[in-house]
Amino acid sequence: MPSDMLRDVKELIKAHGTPEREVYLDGENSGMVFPEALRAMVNAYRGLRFAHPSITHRAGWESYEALYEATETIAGFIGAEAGEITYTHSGTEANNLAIIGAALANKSGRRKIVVSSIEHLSVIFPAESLRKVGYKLVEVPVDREGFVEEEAFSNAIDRDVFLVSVAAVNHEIGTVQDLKGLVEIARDKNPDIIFHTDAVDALGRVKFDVRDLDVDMATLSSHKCYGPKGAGALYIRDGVKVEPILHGQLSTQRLWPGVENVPAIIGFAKAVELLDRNFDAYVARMRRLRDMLIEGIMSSVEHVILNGPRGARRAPDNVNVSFLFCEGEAITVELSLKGIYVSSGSACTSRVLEPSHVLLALGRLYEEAHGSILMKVSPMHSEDDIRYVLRHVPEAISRIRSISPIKGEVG
Amino acid sequence: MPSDMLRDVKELIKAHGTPEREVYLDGENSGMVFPEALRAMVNAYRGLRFAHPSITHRAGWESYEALYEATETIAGFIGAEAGEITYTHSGTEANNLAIIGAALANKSGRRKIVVSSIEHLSVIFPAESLRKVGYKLVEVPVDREGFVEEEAFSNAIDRDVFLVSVAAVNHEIGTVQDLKGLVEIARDKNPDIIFHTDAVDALGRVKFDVRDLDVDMATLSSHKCYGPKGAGALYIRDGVKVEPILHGQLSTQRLWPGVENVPAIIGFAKAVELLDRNFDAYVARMRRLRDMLIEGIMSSVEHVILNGPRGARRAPDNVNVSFLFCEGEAITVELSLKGIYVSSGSACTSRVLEPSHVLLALGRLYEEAHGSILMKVSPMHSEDDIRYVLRHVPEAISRIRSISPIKGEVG
Amino acid sequence: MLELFRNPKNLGRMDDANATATAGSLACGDMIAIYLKIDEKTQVIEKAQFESYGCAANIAAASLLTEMVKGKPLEEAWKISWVDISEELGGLPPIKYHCGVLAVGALRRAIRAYFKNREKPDWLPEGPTPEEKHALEEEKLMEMLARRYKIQVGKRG
Amino acid sequence: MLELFRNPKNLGRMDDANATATAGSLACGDMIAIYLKIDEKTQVIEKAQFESYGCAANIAAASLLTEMVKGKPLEEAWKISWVDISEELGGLPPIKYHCGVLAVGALRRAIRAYFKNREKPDWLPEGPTPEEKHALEEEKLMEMLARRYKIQVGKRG
Ligand SMILES: Cc1ncc(COP(=O)(O)O)c(C=O)c1O
Ligand SMILES: Cc1ncc(COP(=O)(O)O)c(C=O)c1O
Repeated sequence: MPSDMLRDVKELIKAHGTPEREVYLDGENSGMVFPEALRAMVNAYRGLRFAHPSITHRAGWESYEALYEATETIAGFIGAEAGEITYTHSGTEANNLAIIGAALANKSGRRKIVVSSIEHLSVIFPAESLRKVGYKLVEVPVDREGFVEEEAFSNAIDRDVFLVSVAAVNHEIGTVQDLKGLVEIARDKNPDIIFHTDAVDALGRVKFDVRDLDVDMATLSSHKCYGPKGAGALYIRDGVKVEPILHGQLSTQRLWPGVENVPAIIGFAKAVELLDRNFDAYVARMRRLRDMLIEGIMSSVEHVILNGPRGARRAPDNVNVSFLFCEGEAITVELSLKGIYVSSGSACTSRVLEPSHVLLALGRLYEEAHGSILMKVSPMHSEDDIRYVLRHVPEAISRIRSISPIKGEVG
Repeated sequence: MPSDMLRDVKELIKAHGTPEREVYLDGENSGMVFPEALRAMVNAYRGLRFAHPSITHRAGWESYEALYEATETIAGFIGAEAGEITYTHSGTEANNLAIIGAALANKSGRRKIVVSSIEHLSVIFPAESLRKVGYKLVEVPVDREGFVEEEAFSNAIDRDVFLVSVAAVNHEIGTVQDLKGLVEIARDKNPDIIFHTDAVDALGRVKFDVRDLDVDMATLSSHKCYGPKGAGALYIRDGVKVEPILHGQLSTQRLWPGVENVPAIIGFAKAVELLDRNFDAYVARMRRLRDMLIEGIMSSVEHVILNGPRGARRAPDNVNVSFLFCEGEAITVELSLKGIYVSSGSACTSRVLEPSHVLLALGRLYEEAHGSILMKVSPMHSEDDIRYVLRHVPEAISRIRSISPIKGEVG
Repeated sequence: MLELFRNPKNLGRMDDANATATAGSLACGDMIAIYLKIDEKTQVIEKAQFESYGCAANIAAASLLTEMVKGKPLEEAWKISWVDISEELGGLPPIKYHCGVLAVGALRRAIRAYFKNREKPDWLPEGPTPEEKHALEEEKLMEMLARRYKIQVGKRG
Repeated sequence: MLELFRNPKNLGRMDDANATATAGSLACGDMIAIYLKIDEKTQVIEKAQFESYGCAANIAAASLLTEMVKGKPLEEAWKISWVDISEELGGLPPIKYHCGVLAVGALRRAIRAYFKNREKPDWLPEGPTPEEKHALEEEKLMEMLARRYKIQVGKRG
């Protein structure tokens, strides 16, 4: 963190002022928390259930009990056994454990890893890091809606493949992959593969059952399904070999050292419990808000492209649109002035303004990728929120367009 | 987690019953949280300061501001710059990053790592893991109070040493190492070394200033200094080279991928702020409670040994005593029945009942190590708490002794 | 289990025991002493008592085992396995299995000790059973560790 | 900065400009167009305007730069560096440096364009300055990425 930024950010915030209303739609970058899940975490702290769950005193036992029940809830939601869940502190960590940990345990001579070209960077980067120890990484292309090209996928699976990783739901464009079909293709061509899926954006959005899908590993993240931060999880099917990638004192689990963050896990389980209990209602609500948002934008602003599929093949919370002739980050700031918090596929967070690899992989033009805006609705949003957003989007876009040297002659 | 344990733990808790009073002294395994720190974390969630701190909207900027201010607080407390702090989710992770990350960046031909024999396992195990890539690990012995043997230490430092790691304060027996002296010895014999210190148990207990001590890296952990779980930190002196050990999407920091757990870090900083503001008062209070506890036990129970040093050379919160002819874990259960939560150096958490490597390194006999009980007082404890504990310890010990086949003829 | 820890049955040394053995050791951090009073004619266990230097599960296991063998012929007592103990205790967690194993190991050693100068029955196996082996292994492991740490087990100063 | 983003000065195309240039490109995700009206006799910048396809910092930087050069002789305008822009904006974060660099790059290209068919003054360096180089590099980098992703920049359908 460069030390002169604080003052600037303070000025930014001051100049920004407090908007009349706030609608947080940046669930992609950091998830909102169900109030019940937050309360569950706080109560865990107050009730000594932060204690080390493998220590022999009442507080430890209660912590163990709470951890175990939380694990049953989480495991149950994805059709797994409690013993098949390993906790990390984030989805990023769980993806690293899945990929690097499986490679560390890989005694076979097979050295090929197959992923889709639109995986999260916490899948792609660990897989790339294995190149220097002799692994080969194959990125299978996707079609214009983000679905894995089945033929290319099938061709990529040969006898040398050790691990396959394809996300159940894409984090940026909401593509609901035909995971079951891909698993079948893969196992058909090579029964020895380990199939990992990043299910971070699937949880609570689509039915997700590890037995039904026949996957070997699945990554979950608390804050992406309305639990508190500080908990990720990796489902590892009983019998699949994974080695730890960090080292230290063990508590109840072998694969991630240190004391479990029991309060965060309790909050995670509370979120999962709510998602489980209200699954159909939440999905219906999100889908309604999603479609309201997509249709409202498409009908009130010109030159807009929807990124990703429509209908049931799209995650119910995902809205991703490209505003042509606009740069995305400018839009995020413009909307922020109205209290609408969204993110852009071209967020200026890297030195080079490389646009989202996901959108490029779809075959989007650069200017389409740069003008993309990602919004995620949640069960906590209301129709009033969406109406507020729709009231402000057209004028925001037209202002940004008025500044641009590109006025539609390109397009 | 074996799936038949939940029922047993439930029965344990039921059979245990609710004690009339609860005194939590197991700060070693999991720390109590200042109510203010918990509140700060909760307020962060409520105020959208869980947002991704490098995203361009008001919520992101406020999150950045809060993160930055928290970092200044934490860095300031240890005499570092904000830019020198990297967050992980635990002290275990920070120790792994320090040791493995430095080794990944090590372009020198030097391949020796020197640690004390009483380091935390999250230092020793990562260092051991480097053996398979050609590193040599030297464990320097300590004296009977846990102080590093200076001559052996000096002899261990030669031109081949790359990294040295000695904790500022030992987690089990509270030894306050003469760190400054050790750093001088090490730099004297080899100016190129990187000196890492695990400061997890030093924070808030002793004055700790990275510039004054002249260390290159220092590990911190939120829950060990009364902040919430979910935040660890590594101070890395500007210029010291460390490579990331996990891979994924970066936010504000280069060395640990994923979104920072900003709410937990805000809670961490609140705890540090309280420790900073009330340093002398807290230390005096803890020392008073510690000595009350030690003296009370030594004067009311026979055949007790204090593990670790006394007075100012011992951390103000640490009480570690061995009850001869008693097995430690049985004591923890016996005390738990009275609502007193402590831990034992011989916790039955591994398949083999290997007693604490720290106590064995002191030259303690097995039966002394097995009967050891570790208690940590905190600024949140009162004299009444200690009196309650002292009222119950003698009868607990005499009951455990009455069960034992060893009645004092050994000893 | 906690109930047996809190109010153990058959606790304490027995002066008129005619078979005694220990398993585990101080070094292990777990040690169980078993005392039996066996009817010379019927070879039925009349009284069984124990002492334990060990965790709560250890104490409970020993207490339970002594309760189970009371009134049993030696042959039947011999057949009790650590799984029986574990089940009676309501399922020991895996890390506590060795407590049941140790208790059974001590019992079998006591039975063997009883037959040391007596005629051995058919049902008594020649070689050590798994439980006896385990007790031995645990004792040895600790000796090994002791050597590694250059630590003496036993009398101080 | 946010104020300049919200209410940018000197925004828009200029019909009577006698020097125009752009830096960056659509592909970069950042593009600045600079329009100058230069007094032919005094070589003083009479009017300066801009358009921007870029983030908020980009817009603010271009707005500020056009404000700074108004009324300045070309020689002085040439000397403005991205550091000056950054300081005026209250310190750009490092990831935003390129916005200042791009704005200055566009300005210098416009000044060069002005002298294309005119006599070059002494103060105008032969080779490209760091800012001009940077603008070029960024454009090239994106071309490279475009090739990697086999993507065409430009007209659709
Ligand atoms: C698909 C996917 N995988 C992994 C992650 C990383 O999860 P976390 O933020 O918990 O590290 C994310 C987070 O955005 C994600 O969307
Ligand atoms: C000295 C020391 N180092 C490291 C750790 C690990 O810290 P954490 O529990 O945050 O992983 C501990 C925790 O007990 C400790 O006492």
